[in-house]
Amino acid sequence: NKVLRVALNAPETGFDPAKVSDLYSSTVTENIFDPLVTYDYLARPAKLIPNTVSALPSISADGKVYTFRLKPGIFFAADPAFKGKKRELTAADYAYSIKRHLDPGIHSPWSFLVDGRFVGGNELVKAAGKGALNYDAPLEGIKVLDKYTLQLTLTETNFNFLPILAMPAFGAVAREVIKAHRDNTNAHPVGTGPYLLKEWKPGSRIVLEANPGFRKLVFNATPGSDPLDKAVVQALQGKTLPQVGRIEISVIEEEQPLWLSFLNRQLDISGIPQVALQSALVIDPKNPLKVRLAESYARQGIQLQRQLLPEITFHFFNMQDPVVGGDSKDKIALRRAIAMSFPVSEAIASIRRGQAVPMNYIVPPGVAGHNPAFRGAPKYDPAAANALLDRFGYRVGADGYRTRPDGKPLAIELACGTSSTDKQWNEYWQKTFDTLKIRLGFRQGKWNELSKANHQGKLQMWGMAWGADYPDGENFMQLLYGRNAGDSNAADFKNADYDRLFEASLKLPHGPQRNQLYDAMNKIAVAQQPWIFGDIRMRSTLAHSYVKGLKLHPLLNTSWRYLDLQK
Amino acid sequence: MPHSSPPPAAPHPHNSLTRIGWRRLRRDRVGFAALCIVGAYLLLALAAWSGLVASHWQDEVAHPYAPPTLFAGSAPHHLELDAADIDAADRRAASAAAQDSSGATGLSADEDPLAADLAAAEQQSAQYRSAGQARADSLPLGADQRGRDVLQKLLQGSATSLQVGIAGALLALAIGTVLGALSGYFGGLLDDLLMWGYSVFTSVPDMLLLLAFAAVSGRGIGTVVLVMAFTSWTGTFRLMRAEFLKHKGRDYVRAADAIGAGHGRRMFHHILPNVGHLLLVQFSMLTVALIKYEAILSFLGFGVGVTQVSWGAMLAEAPAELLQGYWWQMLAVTLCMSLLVTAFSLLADSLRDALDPKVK
Amino acid sequence: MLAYIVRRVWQMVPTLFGVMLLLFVLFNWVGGDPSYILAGKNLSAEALAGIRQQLGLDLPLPQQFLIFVRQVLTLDFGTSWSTQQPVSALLHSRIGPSLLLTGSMLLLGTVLAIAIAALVAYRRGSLTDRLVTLIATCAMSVSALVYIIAGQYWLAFKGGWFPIMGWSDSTLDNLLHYLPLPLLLGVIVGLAPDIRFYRSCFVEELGHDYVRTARAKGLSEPVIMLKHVLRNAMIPVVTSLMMSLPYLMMGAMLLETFFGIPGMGKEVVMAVERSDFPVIKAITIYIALATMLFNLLTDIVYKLIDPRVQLH
Amino acid sequence: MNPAPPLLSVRKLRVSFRDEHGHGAEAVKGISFDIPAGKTVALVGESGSGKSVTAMAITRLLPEHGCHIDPDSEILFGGRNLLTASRSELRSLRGGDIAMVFQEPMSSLNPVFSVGEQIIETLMLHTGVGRKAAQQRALALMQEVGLPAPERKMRSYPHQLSGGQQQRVMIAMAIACEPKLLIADEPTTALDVTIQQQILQLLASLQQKHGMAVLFISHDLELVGQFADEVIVMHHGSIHEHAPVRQIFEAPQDAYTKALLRCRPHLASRPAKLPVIRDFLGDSCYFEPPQRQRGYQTDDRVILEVQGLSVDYHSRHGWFGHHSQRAVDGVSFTLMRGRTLGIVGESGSGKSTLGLALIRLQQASAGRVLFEGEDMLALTPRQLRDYKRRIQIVFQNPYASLNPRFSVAQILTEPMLLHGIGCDTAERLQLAGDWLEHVGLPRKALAKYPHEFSGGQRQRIAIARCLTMHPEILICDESVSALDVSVQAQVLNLLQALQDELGLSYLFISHDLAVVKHLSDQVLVMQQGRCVELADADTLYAAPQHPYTRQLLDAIPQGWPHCIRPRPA
Ligand SMILES: Nc1ncnc2c1ncn2[C@@H]1O[C@H](COP(=O)(O)OP(=O)(O)OP(=O)(O)O)[C@@H](O)[C@H]1O
Ligand SMILES: Nc1ncnc2c1ncn2[C@@H]1O[C@H](COP(=O)(O)OP(=O)(O)OP(=O)(O)O)[C@@H](O)[C@H]1O
Ligand SMILES: [Mg+2]
Ligand SMILES: [Mg+2]
Repeated sequence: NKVLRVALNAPETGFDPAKVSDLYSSTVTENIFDPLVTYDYLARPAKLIPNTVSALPSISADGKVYTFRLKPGIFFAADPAFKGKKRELTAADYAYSIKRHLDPGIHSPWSFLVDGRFVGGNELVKAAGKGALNYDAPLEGIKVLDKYTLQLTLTETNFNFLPILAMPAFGAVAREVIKAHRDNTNAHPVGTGPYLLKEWKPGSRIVLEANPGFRKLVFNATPGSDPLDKAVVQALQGKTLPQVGRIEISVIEEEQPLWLSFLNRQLDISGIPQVALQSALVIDPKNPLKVRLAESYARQGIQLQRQLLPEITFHFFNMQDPVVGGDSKDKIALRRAIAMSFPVSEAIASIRRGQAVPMNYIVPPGVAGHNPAFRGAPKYDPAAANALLDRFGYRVGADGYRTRPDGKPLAIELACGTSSTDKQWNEYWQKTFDTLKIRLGFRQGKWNELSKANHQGKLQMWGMAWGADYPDGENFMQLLYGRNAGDSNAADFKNADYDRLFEASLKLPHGPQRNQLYDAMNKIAVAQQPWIFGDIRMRSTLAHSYVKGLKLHPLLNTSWRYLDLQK
Repeated sequence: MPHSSPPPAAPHPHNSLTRIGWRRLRRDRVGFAALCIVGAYLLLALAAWSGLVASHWQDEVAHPYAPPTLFAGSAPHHLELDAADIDAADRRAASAAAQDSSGATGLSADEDPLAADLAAAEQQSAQYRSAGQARADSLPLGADQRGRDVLQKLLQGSATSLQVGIAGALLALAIGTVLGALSGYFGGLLDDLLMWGYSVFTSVPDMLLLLAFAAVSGRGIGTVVLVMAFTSWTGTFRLMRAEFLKHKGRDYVRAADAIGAGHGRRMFHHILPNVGHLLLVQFSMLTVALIKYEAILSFLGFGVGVTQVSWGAMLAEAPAELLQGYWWQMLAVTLCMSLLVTAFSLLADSLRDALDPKVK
Repeated sequence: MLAYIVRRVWQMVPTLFGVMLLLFVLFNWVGGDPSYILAGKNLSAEALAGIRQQLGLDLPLPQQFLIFVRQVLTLDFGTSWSTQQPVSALLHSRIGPSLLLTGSMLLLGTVLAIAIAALVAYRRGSLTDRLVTLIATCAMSVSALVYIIAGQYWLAFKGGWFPIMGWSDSTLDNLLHYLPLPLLLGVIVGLAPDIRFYRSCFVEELGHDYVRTARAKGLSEPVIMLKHVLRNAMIPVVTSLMMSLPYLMMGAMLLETFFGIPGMGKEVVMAVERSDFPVIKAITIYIALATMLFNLLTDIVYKLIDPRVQLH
Repeated sequence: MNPAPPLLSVRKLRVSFRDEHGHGAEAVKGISFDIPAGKTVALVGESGSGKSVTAMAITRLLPEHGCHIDPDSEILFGGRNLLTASRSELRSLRGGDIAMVFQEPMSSLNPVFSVGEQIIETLMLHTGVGRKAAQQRALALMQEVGLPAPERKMRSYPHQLSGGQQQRVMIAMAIACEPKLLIADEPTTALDVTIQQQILQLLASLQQKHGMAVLFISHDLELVGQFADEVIVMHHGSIHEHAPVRQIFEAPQDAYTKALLRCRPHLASRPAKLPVIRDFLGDSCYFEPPQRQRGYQTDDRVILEVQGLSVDYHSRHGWFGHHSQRAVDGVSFTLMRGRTLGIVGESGSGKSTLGLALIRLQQASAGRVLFEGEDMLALTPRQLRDYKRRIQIVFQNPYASLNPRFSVAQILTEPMLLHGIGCDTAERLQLAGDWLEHVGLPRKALAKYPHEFSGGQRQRIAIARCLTMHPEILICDESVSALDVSVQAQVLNLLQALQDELGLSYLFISHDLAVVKHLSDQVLVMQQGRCVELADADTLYAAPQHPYTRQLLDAIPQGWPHCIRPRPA
């Protein structure tokens, strides 16, 4: 029996797909539950393929009706709730699983992806009030045509609907199981996926075992030109998946034990912690992203794989704030001056060790809609920034700090976390504001506290990261959409032009036409400067030589089911 | 009344324990050396605090992680990138992309509301430009991640840490001693009440208390001192309570009662010197613990801010540095702290001996 | 004695009440709003309100407090807000490793500290004494973090004498395999201050005349130190020992995170981080109970150690 | 003479203590003497003359800090030099071959072990018997030294015993292993005369049985006369005279010895002022002062009236056991202003307890204590404060009652400070120095700490402390028991002078019946917590009514030549 040992960097919370939203939990649920569609392991850019359906759904001409045909003969893993019987996966299970995200009694963190999306959904939710959803009431938008056929009807065309359904959150659960473990669904994930949960010690250890009843799945792919693909195919071709019988996942939050455990072969796959980057990688100063594995590791046959994360980091201004917010030129100048003085490149060099690129466009590389040529970040030029502030009447007072144009003192508060990395960033922020001669205060707090304060409009500046839920620009562009103010639009940015463009973009599929709209929106964001663009990180993953079949995927969290160990 | 005899030739000095203690301390070579070291630290801290030395600790005077001069050869030399490398790579990527792209490449001047002002600002920016100064390749004690001088940080940090450690320890000790004395000495209802407070206080997780203190008094060094004092008085309290419980029944305390000494006098004049040795040890240990505790507070975000530096904050950087082989900052802090702590503890021991009449 | 114990046990009620009140006030004031975590990326007002309702956070505060009281009375704290696992099961699985680690640390540390302290106190002023005190103070001044990092790197990784981290289900395996290194490091970290403290207590007692009597009886020095002097010096020793007992439950947070030991220390930090009030409540109440119990025990032990101590 | 080498010989023993400035002060100045096996050698001399230091030097128990034994000194025990013996050698000798009774038993017992345990420990260590047997033996020993209810006392802790009982525990511990040499430092100061005699008998029988030699340190010349074979007289750290007991008492050679013998208070006479050594030294010739008349007079004013005072001790045994003992049982008496009430009685009869209860350091369970008509027991702590200065007690264990971290100067000036006596520190220091001199201590003692004094010196410091406050009533609990006759006389004269001048009243607790007779107007005899007889001193001594009183008076040591054991001619 092959045992794969991996680690999570932070504690998970549970395994009910309708209840968890953190990356670490999803990593596990992805291997237990089967969504209707999934991604091809090897294809880049990521390509959707059928998972429990026999083919990709047929979509009506207006793009609103999706019809899925399930493969028969897929069974749930055994559970006492099934009373010893084999339980087959049916269309009703998917209907139930999707409806759970609508259920106001469950508070699914993903409800924003389905709210108002299905015909009749809103009414059903309203009828439930604050109680539980009536799952048995007929719903036009989510219809079970027969045992194996599911029909989803959308209120509006949506080009991202299939990628959403590929998320682990939309894997199928069995209603009996949920009912049987009503109080503790997080600990009893029962799905049709390749693995089942064997053991769970919250926050410390998770053990998965291959699902013995998993449908027969044989790896079959034709490799492209990529040598990596070839290696994967060579290792896996014709083998039944999964090959690894047991996966032991430990939660290791500290970098040192994680790294040493990997080097000591107590872990089979691991990322490279910040602190080990320089010793593990040989970085080319001409092109910091061009790296190779350090000689000593390469000699051991350790494999290195890299991937730019579909993620952006940025700092936003509270656009409703009387000091930093607002559309007037002096306010824009203030924001611009700060943006011009923040040494992103220096921070990348020092904190990220060069393993990131400056962010220049709201949509990151690897996500549909990205424009690699666009330079959205202003040139780093603190001297000019100072002169700019002078021009707009932010005069340096007797105490050496600038005042507002109306003579009132100028002080800006930056919200931040409390980790040591936060501290490193803060040092750059302090430097930024020092060169601008603006008083800076830090408001440190736990994430949820800051989030709440921001919700109440009490923050002035804060940094955030946003990772792709699905590989489409819309997922990012909506971050500045006026209607999302106070929700995902943390900056409370309200710009009529932007909103108009965004709404127009929704009606378009990915393509040059939409890209033009995105460019225009990016220009607005750059001109108005609600954000200061941060960086986009590069992830490096290492695996020992005996791990076969590994290829990082931009959207799948894990490749465990495709791995083979040849010790 | 007996008639007093004529006054003796030389009046006897009033030999209080403090005076004798001081005399003995001066005689004890180890103790006196320790005292000098502690004194030197205090002076340095004072100098750093008033800006006489190390006021420019925040300047980036060397390359990131520049090694100590003596070990320049043997230090690990990792490639340290700088902003120019990143910029160059970024420019290269952009120009490559612009060639085969139809999309926009950025904000043009007419789209930018600030374009005119920016252009003008660029003209006027000369006064703000400063020539980048050359960065050193090595420093006496090396440099940190941002190229700041570890020596300067160390000096500046000693001011903060001493202030935090000593003030915090004194405050904690004062609270713990007074409450513990009251509790142990009087017993009864007062004891019950104080024990109640103690139990309540110790049961609530420190993290919550920290958050609460931070919420009340904001963040900063004052808060750090308060937080540390208010979370670490409990040990002293418990200890003093036990000692007072033990001593209050002793004959010498009863004798003090008999001569009419009030409760306060019995507690603080009679019993306290007899349990003072514990306080001394407690003080030296608490100071050390608080200096170290400050590191954890820094770590949790309650410590000193980025405009200040402390030994704790420097130590908090150690884990990341050590794994990369940059040992100098940690070693410098540890040595510096060890010296102080050792001197401090030896001083406490010597003081303890000096104040014990049974030892000569 | 019995009456005293009964009275003290009764006093636990107001203490517990105080703990609850303080905790409740603190949490509601600075504990953070869990709904912002549970809502994930969906921060719409309705979603937040719904979660708050589900957690009972929308109830009036007095009513929330009453629920808390009921939970304490039944010692059933419901389920964790972040993982929805029953709190009791969570703590149950955490307490074992914590006790194993900190318990053995305390035991070993105390025995060693007392032995060494007795030795140096007896040899007071000698080279051994100076040396041990010096080493202890130097050792004391090094941060625990450094010990752990260096220990893990050199002893486990480079030396290969210990596993780098991990924990198993079998106690024996833990004891033989996973425990030694964290235990060693924990003891080293805690030893130095203890030695200094105990030494001071011993030295103080050595000045008393009864030591002379014991010598006159012909007792050997170790017996004098460990029987006569120790018992007299025991009050501060027991105090500092008993004080650390309730924290046994808390465990050693750093050691746990670095060595992957699923103990309570990690749990507390995680709970505060996630604003997981039920878990915080449970841990606090258990610690409060332990604190009070050990307070009582300490006072009784005082009496047992020193017959002159009067309990009232 | 005896050709066999002596059991112990001390040669040129010099001991010095370093003071604050590192100067040595010699406490023992090169003394030499022998102790033959089976013999009793008595060490007498002035308080502070170095007796205890000599005793402790023999067992090498002097404090390690600040104490220096001259390297030329030799202490040979059975041929071995103890001063150069290794630790383990010493250890095997101590307790087994050489046993010691310390001068201040109250401080010398380990407070946290039951006394039984402490005796058993010695037994098990040196005789190798099992615990059971040791227990039996300990019980027997406690019985032999006259402890009442030994089973219960075995389980008691030192602080639960009276001073005399603690002393007997010390003795039991010392003789437990039948040592070859017993060093007894003032072993009977806290014992009433009947017990005193019993203990001496016991020691004598041990000497006979095992040939035990005894170094008997005492200031009680009568006892020495009864018990010793040879006597060494020490003064200022050197030996003034060393001779067989007969010669000392019948033909003393040394002037100091002669003077010392003449200072003895006599039961028969009561001079207005007791003679002190100085009276006999030098050329001045001593004239017997007139006799003093004692007894309450009809015109005396009552200052303290005690009515039916009872005190109970509660002690717990185990978890639930409870034991209470009535230590003082319905005692009533009156004390007149300017008069002295002597309290004598069995050791453990509740005398100290009575004293403590009077000033409310011990809770009384019944009775009234009227101080000028005001019931002291009913006062609130605040009201009591005004009375505190006026009634003072000298504790039986002076050492424990002195704060170890206070210098004598602090100890003496503190009460003055508290009660506003003297206007500034300098004056208070001056007064303190005066008081020290009055009790026969040098002024430079002000700078020292309690542990640097001999037993008798500490007693005097404790007395001086009380006197600084000018109390109206002074309770003296065995306050002169550790003083040699001359110093004792000096202190008694001082007390008398104060009484005559300022009308002080004394409650004088003592076992020394001669001293009590000398000082008291009335005498109260206590037994088992009860007052068995209360009468004017002269009446009581002349015609004791109660059988216990008679027994006491009969047991008064008669001194030379009334021997306690058959003496070889
Ligand atoms: N630890 C000490 N440090 C300094 N001086 C001391 C110490 N112990 C005793 N002395 C001094 O040594 C001298 C002799 O003391 P010692 O105890 O032998 O007297 P003693 O003859 O036993 O008197 P007493 O009859 O009063 O007990 C005294 O003057 C005393 O002050
Ligand atoms: N703290 C205590 N707890 C219990 N019993 C005690 C305590 N103190 C004294 N006793 C007992 O009370 C009785 C009287 O003791 P007290 O000390 O008053 O005797 P005393 O007359 O002063 O004897 P001595 O002449 O031996 O000093 C003794 O039997 C003693 O054992
Ligand atoms: Mg003596
Ligand atoms: Mg007595």
